[in-house]
Amino acid sequence: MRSSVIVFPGSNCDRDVAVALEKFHIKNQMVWHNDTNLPKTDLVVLPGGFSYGDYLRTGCIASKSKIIDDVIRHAKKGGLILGICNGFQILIEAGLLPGILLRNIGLRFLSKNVFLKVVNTDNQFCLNYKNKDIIQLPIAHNEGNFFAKKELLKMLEDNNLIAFKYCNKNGEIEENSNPNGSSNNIAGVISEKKNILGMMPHPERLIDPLLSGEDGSILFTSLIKS
Amino acid sequence: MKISATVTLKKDVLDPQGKAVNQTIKNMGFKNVTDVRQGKYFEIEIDEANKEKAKEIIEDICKKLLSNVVIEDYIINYK
Amino acid sequence: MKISATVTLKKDVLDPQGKAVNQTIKNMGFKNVTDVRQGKYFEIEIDEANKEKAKEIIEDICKKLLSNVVIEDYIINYK
Amino acid sequence: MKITPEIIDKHGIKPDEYKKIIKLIGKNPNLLELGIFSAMWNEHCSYKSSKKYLKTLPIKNDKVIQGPGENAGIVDIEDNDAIVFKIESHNHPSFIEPYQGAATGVGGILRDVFTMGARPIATLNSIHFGSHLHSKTKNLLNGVVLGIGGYGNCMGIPTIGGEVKFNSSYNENILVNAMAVGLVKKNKIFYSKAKGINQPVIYVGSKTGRDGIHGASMASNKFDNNSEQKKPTVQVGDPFTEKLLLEACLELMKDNSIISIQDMGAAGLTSSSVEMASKGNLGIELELEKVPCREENMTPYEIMLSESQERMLLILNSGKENQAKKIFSKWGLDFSIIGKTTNSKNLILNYNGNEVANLPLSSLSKDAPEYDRKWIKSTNSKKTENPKNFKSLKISTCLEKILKSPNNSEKSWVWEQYDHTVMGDTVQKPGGDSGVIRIHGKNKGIALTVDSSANYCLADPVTGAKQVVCETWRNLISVGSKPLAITNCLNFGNPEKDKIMGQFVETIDGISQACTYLDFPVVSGNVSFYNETKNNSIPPTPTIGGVGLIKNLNNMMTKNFKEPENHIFVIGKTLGHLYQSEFFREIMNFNNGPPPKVNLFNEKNNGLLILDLISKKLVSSVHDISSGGMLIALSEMCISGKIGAKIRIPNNIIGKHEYLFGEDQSRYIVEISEKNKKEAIKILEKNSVYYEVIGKTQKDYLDLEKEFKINISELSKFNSIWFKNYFEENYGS
Ligand SMILES: Nc1ncnc2c1ncn2[C@@H]1O[C@H](COP(=O)(O)OP(=O)(O)O)[C@@H](O)[C@H]1O
Ligand SMILES: [Mg+2]
Repeated sequence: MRSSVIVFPGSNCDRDVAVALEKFHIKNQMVWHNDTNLPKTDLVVLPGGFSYGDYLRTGCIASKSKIIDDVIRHAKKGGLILGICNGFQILIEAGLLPGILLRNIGLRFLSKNVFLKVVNTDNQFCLNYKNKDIIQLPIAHNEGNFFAKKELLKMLEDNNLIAFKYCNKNGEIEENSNPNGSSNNIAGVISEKKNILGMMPHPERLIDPLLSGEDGSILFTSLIKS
Repeated sequence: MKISATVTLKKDVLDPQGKAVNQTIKNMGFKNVTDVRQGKYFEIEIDEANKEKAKEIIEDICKKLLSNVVIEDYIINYK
Repeated sequence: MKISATVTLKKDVLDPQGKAVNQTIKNMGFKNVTDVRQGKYFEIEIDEANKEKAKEIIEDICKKLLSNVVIEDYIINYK
Repeated sequence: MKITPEIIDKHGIKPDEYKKIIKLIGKNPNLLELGIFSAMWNEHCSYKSSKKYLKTLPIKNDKVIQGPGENAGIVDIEDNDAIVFKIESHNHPSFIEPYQGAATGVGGILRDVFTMGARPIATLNSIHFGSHLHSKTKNLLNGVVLGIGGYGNCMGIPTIGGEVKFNSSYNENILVNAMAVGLVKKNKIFYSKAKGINQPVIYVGSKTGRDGIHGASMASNKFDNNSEQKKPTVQVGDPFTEKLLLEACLELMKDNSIISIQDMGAAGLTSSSVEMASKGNLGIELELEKVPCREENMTPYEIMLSESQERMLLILNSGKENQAKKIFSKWGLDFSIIGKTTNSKNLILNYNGNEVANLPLSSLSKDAPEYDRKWIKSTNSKKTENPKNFKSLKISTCLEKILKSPNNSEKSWVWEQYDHTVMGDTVQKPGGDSGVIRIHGKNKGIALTVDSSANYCLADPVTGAKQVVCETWRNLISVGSKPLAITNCLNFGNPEKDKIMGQFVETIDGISQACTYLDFPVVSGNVSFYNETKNNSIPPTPTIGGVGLIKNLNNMMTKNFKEPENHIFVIGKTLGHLYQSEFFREIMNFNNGPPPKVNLFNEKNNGLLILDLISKKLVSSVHDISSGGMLIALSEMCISGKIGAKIRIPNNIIGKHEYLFGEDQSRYIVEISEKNKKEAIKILEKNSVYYEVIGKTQKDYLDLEKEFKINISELSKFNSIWFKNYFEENYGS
């Protein structure tokens, strides 16, 4: 499997995710936002960070980058796209995923481990989560408050397009374990064709027992499962 | 020409910042403030003497960049 | 009564957001935009019929909360 | 323009200093030249009051690659890896504009680190505020934390440690000290010393604006006929540009284009150009109209004194300009050749073809004033007075009160606002005795901590300073690292007062003694004087940042209790020293008396022994005993491990309050399994280290025989509730 991590000015999890991809033997290339064409690739990753300093709206300026046209073409062809944190915000601004990410309800940046329920395992990113549907991953964001109007929420729920929801350690999806105010505790969504995943938590930060867990590894091993 | 634009969240979109500001204002003892919404304000310097043309350009910029039409409205103010 | 206020950075203060927005506008091909400054916009609903009184309250809130006078200016708009 | 005594005064230059200037340069300075002197000769840049004493600090051992005198200090961690680190203050700006002040403080210290070729891998901070009841405190705390997070998070560098303290003596003078740590290859370190004549001098980064043209700006305002607005003296940070600057600099550093590089920090273009040239014993000539400016009609005076952020000065090997320019334009940054090195040994500034300043560099650097200020010995608090009787106070009530106090509450409210896991190498998060960062791609790591003990230092600066160094050492030991070196930020009042100068002199003495004994050299630092308002000075507050090495991360240690039925040992002797303790302060409201004594022999002996136990895998958890004493330390181990403990207080002690809350130094609590007990005791006895076995871990309850039994989740609530409550009254603001 081949991947391309897009580097925007202000991306800062680009290296982290590249390390994770390579750890699971995915052949990765870094791609500069100003390039017009993606190299031959199966997976495009939009990494976390503060592209353009989060100025204007998070992900907005990056979504106007040159490379985005080709990322959209890749999406239309059914190619895989993973957006983590700022990458998720960019996907939304680029119109590849629905909804919007607002300021965290507490108006504070939040960096901590959260429990997540894997709601949909029927996509290339979550295949291996099947037997382990309550996982722990770190979040680190200021604007992760997923907001969707009623109709959209219903559409996402009805079509099973939600990948992860914030939950407590017993897997219960409740208000107290919603760190940022997201509608229906949504932490990650997938596109209708299930080839695009956007998520606020950082799987690439938990791929090593030394870092107190490996729940992130499962996402990467899912990717290479054929 | 200097033109300004304000971008605000649509009515039915949650505004966490405005809400928090409102709460703080109340805590500070200003009891009669009942609602606050927070938006963005832009002052744009444009090198275009024709007012109509300038207006068109700014409209375009508001639509394509400064606001996200899904959740935001914009207003352009000509001085 | 609805009153709005805009808070902007003082003239000589660096405005990183405005700078980035300006650059993006240029990159998008709008060549005649020469400068952008970004500020904050507040729409405040206040339960006070007396215009002068409302004005005073909003002034106070602007000074104490909405702006930091060291680096920012504010303007109150009465509709 | 005529230079009047008033203008000289507004530039902070004393009359005799002005005479010295004329003598050194053989002419009357013009306004620009005066401005340059004012920047270079002020306390902040010249260290004129502190130099004499800083020279006495121990700064070397076989691990030190670079000591004080460069942008940051460097220590060797083997395998061609080295760690670059420094701490710096941003106190005054943070009081005026907490968000921007703190943010630019972080930005500045990061530049000090990456200017040496290092990729920053962690930041820490020590922040001191006034009483939590003071009207400004909440807003300042909120703004400072948002600012530190705002900058560090955007840069993508984990903030993995720090401290937050409250004391009314900081009501009008908060402290914001930021530390940055970077990783560099030993053979790819960059320095600021210029070399070679006719080499191009390059300006890169953000444009120059009228930011932070300090006191001097008032003076210049006067001359401005159409002085419309008061010029801002607070800089606004742009972490996004700094991130680009970081990446661009590191990219350029991959080859050998750069001769020397220096960030523009305090006194901007002035101090950076002067430092580079004078270190290289060369001259430098700049064409100021080539400096990229943000505002129109900026004067040479403003250009030279601006403190705009996110800028760097480079000297390149001539011929490398184009290639370098390509890199900076790729990252969207300004790049301008603004001058060259010369053999004149002068600083020459031209503006549109006219010479506007010409000064011998030596007059700005090596001939700058150096004072031997008057000082008096501190009158150390004696054990004369005693607080009211406390023997009847219930231990459980005291424990609860201390755990709930602002100073002893756990600080996750703060550090959860800092991204502490970005870069994927954080192996020990904030909340432990030290943060630990893995060296990328390897199985070794570094431990990092910052500490201060202003209460002790005020009561007795020498002992207090020794204690802070020892506490840093202990925090590094507790996570299983070998302490390597420190950086220090010395926050004091007005050095022109003999009492304050005395505190400074004695603090340096204390740091020196401890660092010398522990072979724990000082490799970088910063002095911040004049932290006083209306004659109220802050207490002497040396902040120490320490770095330790863990060669094998499998041996890293944590403080959380691991499992029930293990033995709990206290290493080091408990004498029950309560003066200056949290117990006296929080419970008795009593602030007099001397701080606990520091015995450097015990400190070293106990510390090295703990390291030995850790490396032999004989202990399951380790925590040093510091402010609050043994019972607080125990509670913290229970809370973080979600495991209880059953403790028996020995009979033969002075008093249980003294025993449980005393702050005697050089002590640790360790958890040892039944299986390892014998072996551990053998080692302890062989090294004649004092120890006591005080009980065992157990499930769910902290149980102090004959006193109380409390559920760990309740204990945990006590400890975490304060920040939440403090901010909930004012939710989200
Ligand atoms: N308290 C101190 N102990 C040791 N070295 C110090 C101390 N204060 C300053 N220094 C050293 O003096 C030099 C100049 O410091 P400073 O002016 O703060 O650096 P910068 O110019 O990077 O801001 C640095 O090398 C610093 O490490
Ligand atoms: Mg420096």
